[in-house]
Amino acid sequence: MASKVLMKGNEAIGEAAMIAGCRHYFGYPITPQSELPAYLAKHMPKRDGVFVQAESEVAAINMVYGSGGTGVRVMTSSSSPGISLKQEGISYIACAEVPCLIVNVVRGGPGLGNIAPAQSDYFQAVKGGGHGDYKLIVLSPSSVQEMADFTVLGFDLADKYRTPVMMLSDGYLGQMMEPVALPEATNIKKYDKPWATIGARGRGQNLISSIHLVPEDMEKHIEHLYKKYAEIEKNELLYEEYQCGDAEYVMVSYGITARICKTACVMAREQGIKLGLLRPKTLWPFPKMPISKLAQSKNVKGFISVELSTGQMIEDVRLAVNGLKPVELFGRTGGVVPTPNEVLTNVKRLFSIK
Amino acid sequence: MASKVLMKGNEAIGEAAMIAGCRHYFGYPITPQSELPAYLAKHMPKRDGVFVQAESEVAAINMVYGSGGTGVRVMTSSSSPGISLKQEGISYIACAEVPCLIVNVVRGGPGLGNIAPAQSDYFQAVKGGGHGDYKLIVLSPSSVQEMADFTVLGFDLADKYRTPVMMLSDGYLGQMMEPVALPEATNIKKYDKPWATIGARGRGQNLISSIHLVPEDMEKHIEHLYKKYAEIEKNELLYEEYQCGDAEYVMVSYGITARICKTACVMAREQGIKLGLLRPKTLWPFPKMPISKLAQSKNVKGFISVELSTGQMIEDVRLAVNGLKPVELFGRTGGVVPTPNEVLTNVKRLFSIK
Amino acid sequence: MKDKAKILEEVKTMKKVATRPKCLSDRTFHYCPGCTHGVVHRLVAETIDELAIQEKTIGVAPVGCSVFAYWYFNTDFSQAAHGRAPAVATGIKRSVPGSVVFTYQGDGDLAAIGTAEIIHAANRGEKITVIFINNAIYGMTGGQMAPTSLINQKTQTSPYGRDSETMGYPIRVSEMLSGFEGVKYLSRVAVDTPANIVKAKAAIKKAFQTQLEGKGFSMVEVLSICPTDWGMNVPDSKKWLQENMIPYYPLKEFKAPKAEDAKGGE
Amino acid sequence: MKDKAKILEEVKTMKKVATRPKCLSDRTFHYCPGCTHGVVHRLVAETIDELAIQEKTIGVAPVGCSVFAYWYFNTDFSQAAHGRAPAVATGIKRSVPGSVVFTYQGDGDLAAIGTAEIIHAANRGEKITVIFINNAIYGMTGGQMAPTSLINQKTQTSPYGRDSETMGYPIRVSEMLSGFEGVKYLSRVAVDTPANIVKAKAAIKKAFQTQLEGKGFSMVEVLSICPTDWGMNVPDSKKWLQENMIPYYPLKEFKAPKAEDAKGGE
Amino acid sequence: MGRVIISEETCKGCEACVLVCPAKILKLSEHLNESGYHPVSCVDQSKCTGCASCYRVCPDIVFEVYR
Amino acid sequence: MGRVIISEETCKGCEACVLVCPAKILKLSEHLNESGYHPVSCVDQSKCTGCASCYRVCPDIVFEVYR
Amino acid sequence: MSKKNNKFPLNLVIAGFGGQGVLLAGKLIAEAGLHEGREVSWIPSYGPEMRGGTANCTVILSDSEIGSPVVENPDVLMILNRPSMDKFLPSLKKDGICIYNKSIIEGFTPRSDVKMIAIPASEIADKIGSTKLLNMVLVGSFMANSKAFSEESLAYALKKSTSAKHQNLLPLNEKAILEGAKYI
Amino acid sequence: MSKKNNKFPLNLVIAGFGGQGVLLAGKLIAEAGLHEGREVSWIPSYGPEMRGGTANCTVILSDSEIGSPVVENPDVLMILNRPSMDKFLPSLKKDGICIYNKSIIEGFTPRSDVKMIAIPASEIADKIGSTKLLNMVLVGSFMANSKAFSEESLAYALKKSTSAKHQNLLPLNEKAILEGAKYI
Ligand SMILES: Cc1ncc(C[n+]2csc(CCOP(=O)(O)OP(=O)(O)O)c2C)c(N)n1
Ligand SMILES: Cc1ncc(C[n+]2csc(CCOP(=O)(O)OP(=O)(O)O)c2C)c(N)n1
Ligand code: SF4
Ligand code: SF4
Ligand code: SF4
Ligand code: SF4
Repeated sequence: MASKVLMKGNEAIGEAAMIAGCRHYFGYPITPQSELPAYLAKHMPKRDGVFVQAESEVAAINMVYGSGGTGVRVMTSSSSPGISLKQEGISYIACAEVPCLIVNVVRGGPGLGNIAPAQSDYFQAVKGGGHGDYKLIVLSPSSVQEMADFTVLGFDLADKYRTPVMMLSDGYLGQMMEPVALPEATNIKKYDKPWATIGARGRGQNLISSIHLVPEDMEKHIEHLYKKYAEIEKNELLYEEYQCGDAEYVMVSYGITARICKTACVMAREQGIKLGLLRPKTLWPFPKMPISKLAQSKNVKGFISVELSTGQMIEDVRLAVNGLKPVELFGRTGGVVPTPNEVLTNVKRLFSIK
Repeated sequence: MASKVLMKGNEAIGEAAMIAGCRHYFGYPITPQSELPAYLAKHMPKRDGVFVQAESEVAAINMVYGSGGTGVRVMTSSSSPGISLKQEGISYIACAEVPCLIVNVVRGGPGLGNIAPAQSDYFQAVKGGGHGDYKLIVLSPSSVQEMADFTVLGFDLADKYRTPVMMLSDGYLGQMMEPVALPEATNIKKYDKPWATIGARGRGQNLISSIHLVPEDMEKHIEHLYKKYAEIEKNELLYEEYQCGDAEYVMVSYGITARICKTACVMAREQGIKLGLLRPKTLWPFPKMPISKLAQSKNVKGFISVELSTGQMIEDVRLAVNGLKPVELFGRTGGVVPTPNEVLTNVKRLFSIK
Repeated sequence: MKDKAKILEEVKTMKKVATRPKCLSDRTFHYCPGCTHGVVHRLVAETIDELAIQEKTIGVAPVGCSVFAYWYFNTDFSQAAHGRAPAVATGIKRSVPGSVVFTYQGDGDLAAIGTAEIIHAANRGEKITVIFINNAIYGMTGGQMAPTSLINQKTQTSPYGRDSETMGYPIRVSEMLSGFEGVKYLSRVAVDTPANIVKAKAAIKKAFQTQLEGKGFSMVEVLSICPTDWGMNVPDSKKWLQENMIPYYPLKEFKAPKAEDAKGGE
Repeated sequence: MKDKAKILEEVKTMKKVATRPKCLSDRTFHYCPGCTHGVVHRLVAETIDELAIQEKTIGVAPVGCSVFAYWYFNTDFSQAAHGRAPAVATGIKRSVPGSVVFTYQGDGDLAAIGTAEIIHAANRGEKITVIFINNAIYGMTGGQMAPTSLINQKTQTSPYGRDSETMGYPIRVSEMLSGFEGVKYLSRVAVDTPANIVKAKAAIKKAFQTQLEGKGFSMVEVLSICPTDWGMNVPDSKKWLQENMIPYYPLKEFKAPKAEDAKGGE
Repeated sequence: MGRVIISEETCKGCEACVLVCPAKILKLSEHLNESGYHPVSCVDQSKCTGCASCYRVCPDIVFEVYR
Repeated sequence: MGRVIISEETCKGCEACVLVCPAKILKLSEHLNESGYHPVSCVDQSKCTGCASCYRVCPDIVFEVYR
Repeated sequence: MSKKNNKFPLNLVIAGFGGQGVLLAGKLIAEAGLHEGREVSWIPSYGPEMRGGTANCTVILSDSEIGSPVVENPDVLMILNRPSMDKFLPSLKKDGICIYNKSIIEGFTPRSDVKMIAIPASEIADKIGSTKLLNMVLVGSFMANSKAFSEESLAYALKKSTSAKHQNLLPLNEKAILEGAKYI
Repeated sequence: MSKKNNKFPLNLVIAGFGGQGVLLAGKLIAEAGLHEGREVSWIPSYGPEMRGGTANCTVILSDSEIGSPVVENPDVLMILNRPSMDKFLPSLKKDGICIYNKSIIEGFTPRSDVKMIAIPASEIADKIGSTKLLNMVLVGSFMANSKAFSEESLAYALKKSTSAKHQNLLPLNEKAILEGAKYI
């Protein structure tokens, strides 16, 4: 194991991206992700990479569309308002099957909001903030280590399925420092991309496009996409269960919040409360079956979705639980982050646990 | 009753908007909604109104933000890719509580897709395509008449709650012609807007803003928004039940698709199948309770969400049914519109009805 | 029929002086009768043939009547979002530096929604070639006002004519871009007459050559007609172009590598 | 303390020649030490006072260090999305034609993400006034390269200095906008010295007057310093502005209503 | 001395070529092609100069010109 | 003949005024204000010309100038 | 309100190239139907190109609320070009009517279980004065065959749909309609 | 790996104006902790303005996996200005330590159930050569009071966090640390 280095989450993404072979970044400044472009602006040139500060988020995502279409590993990053601006481009990218990594270091919204950590872009990432029928693979790291690991994973999944991947992080994970064991460059997979638009070079035309004028053709293409999505759901689900074995109450929580919940779990056990945590690492695909299984278990009396929003992921939890057990929400929003104690207190309140 | 005129849906919106007192339109051309700006470009000047073709959808939605902030009735319209571009602006507008009407004449997506009718922007409209915690009131007309009526309703709700309203239409409704009884100008309500930024005129500063730097302040503001949303859910739900009284199978369907389902209902009855239809007229608030009630009824054996997508509204149907009865999907996508016969055939297939 | 056979016999001994460029597919253009998109397609294709760059060219067409350009050009292609072709082209060129990348954009596309993208690609001196079709209107969406529509021009969204007081003035894009140092070739041409078409071809070729030589950004603005949305027949359209567009949008070579070496452009 | 009392006594018989404008609130600016946003705020406020338009003025501040401008100006305000102030101002002005609307935008805001909005507002001749703070950097987000950053300038995103080959050239916004007919007043000033500040004030006043007279679009580009993100103290910052920015961005009145009547601008 | 080969089915009858032919030998036909247009035809090939003006202005590459 | 009233607590010690005062009577104080800056002070009001240069360059409107 | 019953709902599809007046023909029929107090709906479908592409529209005339404005098997077809014939003829209801422009539609296999009405519409239109009148010829035939509305209602619809400055063309249009009405 | 046990997890909040070096102080402590093999986390929080606003960070040093990086009741506070004192002092754990810069913090009510360590840090820093060394003085005191890591580890962290061209400033920094370490 390589020795650990103390890094900010944003920087860990940058370093891991380069290790994963990414040499193309297109982005536009916004807090709280600015350390990522700053890191890449500094290090890309040393590795013959391309760092372009685009004129806007809209331009950046369309540069990614062009670049990813040539088969190189490419990424962009932004934070909430900037990600909203990218929605048209993301919809195009999903439709045209351009592999790429899109990082959202989520901040408090709606509107300009603030620069504190939030998880209120869940719907946008998971249900589709852009128009039309499509899905993104959505990865949710919960430590600086995972910021690095999921970056590598993201590029891999993007190439494997020819699909855009979003990393849904937040202001805390982006800005905090923790020790990281950087991924090994030798473990990086490479993929053939015979579809890339790099000049025809004697073969027939390659085309990156999202127009299908005849509805039946469009439907066929969407069916193709959804077959791929079904594969991804089957193969790529990631989640972690913590103290769920005998749990009477299960929190579902991701990202920075899951860490707070973990501490709350420990505190709960000290008080004799059987509290567990299910942490999705992939938000799409969502751990529907694992939650459904827990819902069917006799121990479990109820679920609590703990999120930094007014309640977004809770809909997916409810869909998974499907009425078998009560599902409650503990959410803080607008950039407010609860303490472990506050989480526990609210779990107890919601289920009248003494 | 005024005599009916044959109009396109897009034109009906335009005429109704002017009747509702709207004198400000900011938009950018896109098929299949172009008849609306063309209509307004022609008629606004005659009524001393302002028609501005903006340089882009992004500019248009921000003009709406400025204009609506002054208290005038203002609207914009676009179609799927253009609505994606407006997501940042919509999030700002929701946060800053700017009343306005946003029309999405949905077309086949994702990507550039095509210009045929679709309902695949449901998630974007109802869950929030923009960043952060917010809601839009989402109206779903199902005839040219309702295109007119819901335009008036939309302006009213926007002013009443100081909130953006989206009309989620589709390529068929926008382009089709039907006879319309235009709304009466005398029935239009007016609202005081002491918060409008029209120059201080001796009072203190008015401010239209969406920044709340301190997370606790932001959270308080979001709570304020959600209290308002709760009011809206209580007061403004609209839906129609058709042959649901004794129905064994209930289709949930909106917009143009609901009309096709209605014909399918009639055909079903002819075959002795007790098929009913629940048609949401407001997609947010969603008719959760009515569906839940039907789910609890002994007659009802199952639900079918019929939509022009790979399945978006079905999640809200499932959340309402909450596991009590099976919920199936019949969806066509990419601009393909099913015939009534096809709907019926698939309902029978999904529930093995002979 | 007999005639045809005779001619086919006669030409066997003659030299073919003009025929479909190799770089174009056999597909019939979907454009309206008389629409000059077809002419410009042909000029670009001839250029690609003559420079022998078909195998390393990647075209980028955003939305507009020419969104299906990829049906016609036998090169790799990327279909871009409305207005964003210069950004997409930037992404491509930065990833495949040895390639030749061109965008093919309408005036609604380039001068309205895509304003920021064209300006910044030009300013960065991206080594791409932009073919900019100025037909003073939005074609594909059925004839709305473009930033380049002339004063008093009637369109779907300026039914009483473009009024400078509320809708502003027609934007002279080439003049606006000529000030940027990253722009190395820039020319405005028209495709109304055979003579102008010959000049247009020369300009397009110079633009591609500028890219091939790695100099910087190159663009050709092509004054074009849209008979359908102008509501005129083809002869009238050409006359309208000559009498109204050319006076406001003078034909001119704004910048060329040679001149630039000497003086830094105009 | 004793001193202070004495002075307070002495000034009772004197004339107050310079004091906080009425249009500004009492709140202390949140800007960094030496940041000239404060100076420009004051100049705008003085102008509003002198023209007696406080009660009909609506300010628009997009994101940037000055996003909280509404804390300071005792006028109605709208806080706009990044880059979109000219669109927001258009919406306001078209809805309240009798009002005075100004935007206050940084160079990242106006010259990058907001390129299309500023160009089209200018071209439409929107009757608004734009205060454009050119400090050659993104301030609020911690010092990234702006379109106006100078060649070789080191920033967070050009750590080895701005390289024209890959990042393009600093954009001269006023020069670019001066060609638009809708633009009626346009000037570039600096706020480095008392003399230049006096000139800046005059320009800002003319810009507002242009709007009041209903002539069209007006803008003042203000060369400013950002000591924090430039990583310099205030004296060095002013020197840097004088030695590097002014030569590239010459101070100049590009357009003024009078001149325009005679000759149509420069 | 020239000859033109006209691909009737691709012609959209826009008259651009008719307008510019210096020999004035191009005319729209009476009959319609499959797309419903009156296609152009050359009424006197012997007068063709092979100048290729028709080829140049034709948006649909209807002509092949020989000299 | 002038006088300046300095609002110490709003001063951020940027020295802009010190730089431009023609009478050279402005200096940063030794002590810190509540915001942690060394505020400017006028060391000799009798030399003040009342030119208001300090007022002009001060971003924080620390000065009131009398004449 | 004249109710000619059992003819309704009457579902019609009109198809041809863009620019042939397909959409206007449908609109006239819908207006005429509305004038007689019917529920009507008109729904277009066309490609992105303004001309040269295909365009079609569906018109429903009904005595009761119209559910689906989309029709699988129309009662009547009005076909203006060859590709549309290939595309729509198979969908026509048994015993339905297919009115078509035989001037440019040739070489297809007609159906024997429907009524095929071949009209040299382009020629007729040219003769009256303009190829553009083609659609009116077919509308005339539709009126005569379907008896869905009276001549007066159609005349009213035509007048209403014609802009002030083109009112002088009304007689030519009416002539074309009457010529077409001869084909039953 | 030296484990000084039961001291850990140690939760620290550092707060002051932006520009006072709050974040760097925290980073040094985290690096020093990492150097001794601890799990560490560092999390900042600041306003939009670069200077003049408030900035604070939370550092955790622990012997096991760190769950929540957010801390409600820190074990140690390091306070650089008056507003931060008002904001954070109430949150300090009973028997915790509050190290603060008394040079500019006056007139607040100290708590009696915690250890208050008042340091004339600005003066000390000025004396050593630069007001900027203020944060180092406090870090020194933290080291001495918490015994969370050795002097060597801190020196290592300092060296690692100092860019090549500022290595010459190391001695001054170390001096400030040692001065601060006198306050226990
Ligand atoms: C985001 C977005 N907005 C609007 C449209 C609709 N649209 C398609 S093409 C076009 C403009 C066409 O005009 P122009 O660029 O001048 O090209 P032309 O068709 O005239 O060749 C528009 C507005 C779209 N496809 N996407
Ligand atoms: C859509 C969006 N993108 C990015 C940002 C982040 N952002 C805030 S201000 C700013 C630029 C600030 O620079 P400038 O406009 O030059 O103003 P200054 O701060 O220098 O006064 C940026 C990129 C944002 N808030 N919204
Ligand atoms: S609409 Fe205009 S630009 Fe488009 S193909 Fe037709 S004539 Fe050409
Ligand atoms: S080549 Fe010249 S002369 Fe011959 S047909 Fe064409 S235009 Fe006429
Ligand atoms: S008014 Fe002039 S002389 Fe007096 S302190 Fe200010 S700058 Fe100095
Ligand atoms: S210019 Fe203002 S803030 Fe700066 S030192 Fe002088 S008084 Fe203080």
